[in-house]
Amino acid sequence: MGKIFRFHSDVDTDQIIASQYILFPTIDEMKTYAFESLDPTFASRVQPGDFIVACENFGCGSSREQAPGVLKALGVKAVIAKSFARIFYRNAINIGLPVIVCKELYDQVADQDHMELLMQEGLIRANGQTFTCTKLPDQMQRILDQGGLIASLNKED
Amino acid sequence: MGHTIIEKIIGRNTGKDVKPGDIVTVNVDRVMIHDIFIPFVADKFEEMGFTELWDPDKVVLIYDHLVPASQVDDTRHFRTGNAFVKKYGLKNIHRSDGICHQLMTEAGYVKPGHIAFGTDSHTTTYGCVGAFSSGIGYTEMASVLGTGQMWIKVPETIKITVNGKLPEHVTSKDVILRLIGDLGADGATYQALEFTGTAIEAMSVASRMTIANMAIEAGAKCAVFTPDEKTADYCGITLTDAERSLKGDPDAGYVREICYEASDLVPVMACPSQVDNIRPVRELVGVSIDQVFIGSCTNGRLEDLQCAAAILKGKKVAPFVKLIVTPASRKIYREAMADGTLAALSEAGAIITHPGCGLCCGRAGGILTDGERVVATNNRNFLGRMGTSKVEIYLASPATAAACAAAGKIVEP
Amino acid sequence: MGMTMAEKIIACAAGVDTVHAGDIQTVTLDRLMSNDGTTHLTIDMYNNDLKHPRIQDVEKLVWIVDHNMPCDSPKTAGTHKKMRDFAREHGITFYEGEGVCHQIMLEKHVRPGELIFGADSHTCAYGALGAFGTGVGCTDYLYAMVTGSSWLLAPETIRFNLTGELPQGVYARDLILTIIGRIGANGANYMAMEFAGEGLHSLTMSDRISICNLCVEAGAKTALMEVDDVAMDYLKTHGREPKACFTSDPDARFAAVYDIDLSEIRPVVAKPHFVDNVVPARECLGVKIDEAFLGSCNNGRIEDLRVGAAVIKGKKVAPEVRFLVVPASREVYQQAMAEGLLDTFMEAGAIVMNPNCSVCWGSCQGVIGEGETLISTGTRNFKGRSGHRDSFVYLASSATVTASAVRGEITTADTL
Amino acid sequence: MSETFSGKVWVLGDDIDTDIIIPTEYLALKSVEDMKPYAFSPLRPDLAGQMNPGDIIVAGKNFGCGSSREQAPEVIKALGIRCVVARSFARIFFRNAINNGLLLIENADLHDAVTEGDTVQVEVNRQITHNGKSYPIASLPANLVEILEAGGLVKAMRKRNGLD
Repeated sequence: MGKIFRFHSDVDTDQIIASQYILFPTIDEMKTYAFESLDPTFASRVQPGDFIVACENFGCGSSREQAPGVLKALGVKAVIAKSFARIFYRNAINIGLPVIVCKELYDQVADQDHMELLMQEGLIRANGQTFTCTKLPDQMQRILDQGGLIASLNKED
Repeated sequence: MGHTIIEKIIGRNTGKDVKPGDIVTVNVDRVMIHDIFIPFVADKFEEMGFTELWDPDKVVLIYDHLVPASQVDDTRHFRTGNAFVKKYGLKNIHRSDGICHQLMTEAGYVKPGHIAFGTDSHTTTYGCVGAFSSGIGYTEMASVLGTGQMWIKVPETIKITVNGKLPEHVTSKDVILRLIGDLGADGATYQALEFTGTAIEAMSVASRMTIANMAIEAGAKCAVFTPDEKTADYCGITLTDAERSLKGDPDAGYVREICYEASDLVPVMACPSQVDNIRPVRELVGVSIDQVFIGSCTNGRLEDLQCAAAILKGKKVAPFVKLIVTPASRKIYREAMADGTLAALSEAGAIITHPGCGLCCGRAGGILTDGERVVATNNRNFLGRMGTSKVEIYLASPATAAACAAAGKIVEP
Repeated sequence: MGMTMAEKIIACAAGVDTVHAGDIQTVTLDRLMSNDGTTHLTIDMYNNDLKHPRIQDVEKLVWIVDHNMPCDSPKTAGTHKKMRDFAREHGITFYEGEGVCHQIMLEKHVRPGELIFGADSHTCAYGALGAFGTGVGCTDYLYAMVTGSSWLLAPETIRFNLTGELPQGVYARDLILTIIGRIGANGANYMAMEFAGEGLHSLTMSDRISICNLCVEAGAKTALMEVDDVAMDYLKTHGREPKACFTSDPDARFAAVYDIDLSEIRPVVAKPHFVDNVVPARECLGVKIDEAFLGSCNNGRIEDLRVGAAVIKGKKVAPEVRFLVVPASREVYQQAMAEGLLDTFMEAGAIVMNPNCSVCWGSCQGVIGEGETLISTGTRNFKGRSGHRDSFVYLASSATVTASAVRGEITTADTL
Repeated sequence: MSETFSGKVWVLGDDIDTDIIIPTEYLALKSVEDMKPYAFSPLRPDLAGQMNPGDIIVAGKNFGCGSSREQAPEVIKALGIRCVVARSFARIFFRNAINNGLLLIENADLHDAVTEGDTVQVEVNRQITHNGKSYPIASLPANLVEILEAGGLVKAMRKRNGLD
């Protein structure tokens, strides 16, 4: 079980990690600034195993991989949204951060509710309800299963 | 006994026959405040209980270090400055016209014989037109804004004579660097530097500015040059007899006299990380570099840019080396566009930034990191001035800097 | 069933005869652009995470330092140094301080028919030259750098048939903002946006780049335009030949088709904090501004500077407004200087900066403070994008931005 | 002006410039309190955190050379430093320190004698005592004493303007 941090539609990559931090040398040095403009306390409150639940078009904007990067570095277990912007989606899978499309969850949970993700079954349990997630394309599921794109490349090598 | 230039300026201002060591109160002709310090000046001014400026026409506010802002809080300085301007009826404000010290004489605020103070140590620059000018802190500035007066100790004067003709590619920057090396970083503390000699007379006002600008790096209170026809042209005035007489009397008392033969001088650099760590460029040849900066209130003028452009003509900046050129003012930028200088520099690969303090003030404009080396035409190579404390800064003339940019390493111009 | 332009480019890159939307293909990439936004992370992964670090073909790589240029902090300088040292060691084509990455790519590298990954979302700009450019993260970039290939889901295409001509005083930027306002910030998510029709031929290369560049703000994977005489002239001037010129087949399948009459487009503004929050410019008249920005990969070309200079000639920037004019590349800078445009801006009191991303990206000189308002020709108006998290960005055309700089509040050029 | 106090010594070298005392990048921070942790950071990043109110800085020649930034003496004062003893001071720094009520003392010999962590006793306008040896110090000019005694230039001006 993890806590839910709930966000609205069109959360862009500048909100996830602002430009002034993304040239910092490492993701670890940036991660404390995640969501700074929306919720400056987020980085200190989120715990490993927590979830982000958002409405539509999560991660729109730039291609900065620092966006899924800081979430993963903070221990966010998965991002569940009604829909994702495509570059963010692809980047998250590539670094092994599960991004899951679930149309119903957002409207049935509140911020700080708890939820459980059953990856294999493609199910989410929260507030006594069970939600079905949209299946990942095989190509992406394979990358995720291998722990990300670089891990899969190293496996091929 | 006769008087030095600075004694004459202070004497005329106070109506007294002054000698070094006297503590006198002067009436201030001009003051300059820049963007870094305006919030502090404004605070102190009100804290002191003043309700109006002693003379709004004599106050000049210049935004240059923070233009445009590189950190979100910087804009607070503009907002505070703009509010101060409105509240106290300031008329002389420059929000993006260039570096304060360039503008004070270029825009005609400081004239021969004036006494001027600024919230910046390089306020010594205005000595180039025969004014007494010096840097003060913001608290002191706040009190001057209220009273128009300031107490000073009349400084002793060191007379520096440079006679003869400077060799090709030896500039006024090499003269002042050599002098700072000889005097040491505190060799002229509390003292005035008075420059004279045929090589000084042959210099443009711009070249004299370079020298006056860096006087502070030897600890000097000020540096002065006798106003001449070049000064008059530059200031757009006809010299009065009084102005013309601002020269050291033959029987004036100097604390020290130093003479140079111009033909003996060579291109030099101030090596990391002291301004007085001066060595001839030829001893440093071959040291690899990462960046070159041509600009600042020391060496960002038209003649500096023209000199760099001439050296870079038909050449390119070395691969993986950056040449950053920052003209000192809007006027200089436009003149350098009009005469093709900027086009030539750009063609050679220079990155030409907007006028302002740029890299020299260490907030933007080409900051460096550990293990990088920069040749720069500005006035300070202090530890950490342009990035981390492991950045090596070599100060040089625009001629030397341009030659280094093309070579990708230290070379003689 | 016929194929769309996007499908044809992917088929060509995959070495297959047909591709249709929804197919996943392994494609060979023609070119790989990366800038200082993420390259330091790519290098760290290259050095630390790969079993067999290698570059498949170094000729494909173009690295560009443009975001924080010149550098404004030791940390950023460190990321630049890492990039510069790696490029030098491996012989990678490297630009530093030459301008905004997409502008440099279009001036010097992009060829019609190519499939290009760029580690920057606005890589879709390359569609203006009939190339399939798409933004990727640094992991995808690294994979492509090592293998020369990647996988790609062939996108559906939304087709925009353009007719007529833009009215006087209305610009390509007004057109693309209008389109984004209409279809929404995710209206083309995962899709290609293709622009065609006789109206296209009336648009300059600069217009086309503006349009394609901004398509990612509707979520698009790429943007594409047919290569016509205008595009061929541009290529020829810049000394390049096409790889291949593709057009969509008449029986290609489109997810949607919009017919747009250019003559009906009017000046618009995207209000804070979303690019699709588009309203007629007249609805924003009078909004007080602190800063105006004319530049970026979207609107920093010579055509844009000409528009701005014509608006401001003989006028002055409002006293307390900071007006930043930032040519998109060295080529643009030099031409603008030669044409006297930079002098016009300087005379008016603008701050003319060296070619770089400037305030569009919000982490170098030009950032705005708490409560401040910027009107910008940049790409995004997200909350906090250009400085303080409590600041406001309006997006508009170069004419509207320049006119607003003069008046100190949002205004259109025709009312100046 | 007569006053006696003693304090623990921090020893710094020659030519401690204002960029060392407080680097430019921190000058736009909102207050001197915010700048405090960065004092002396290019030279000794940990120093500011180790200094305690009442401590004394003993430095070589030309202390405070460089820019006119008044944050330099202010940040030293904010750290609680009781006074700075140096072989010599740069002039703008000197003025700024007095204007902010920070006591500066010139002495040519103490610097060679002390080791960091030692305690010295200061009798203002008279002498410094260290390990039983005394180091005479000069009196300040009257106009400076006036400012110092008022508690700095701001207070002196407030008095002039009839506020205090």
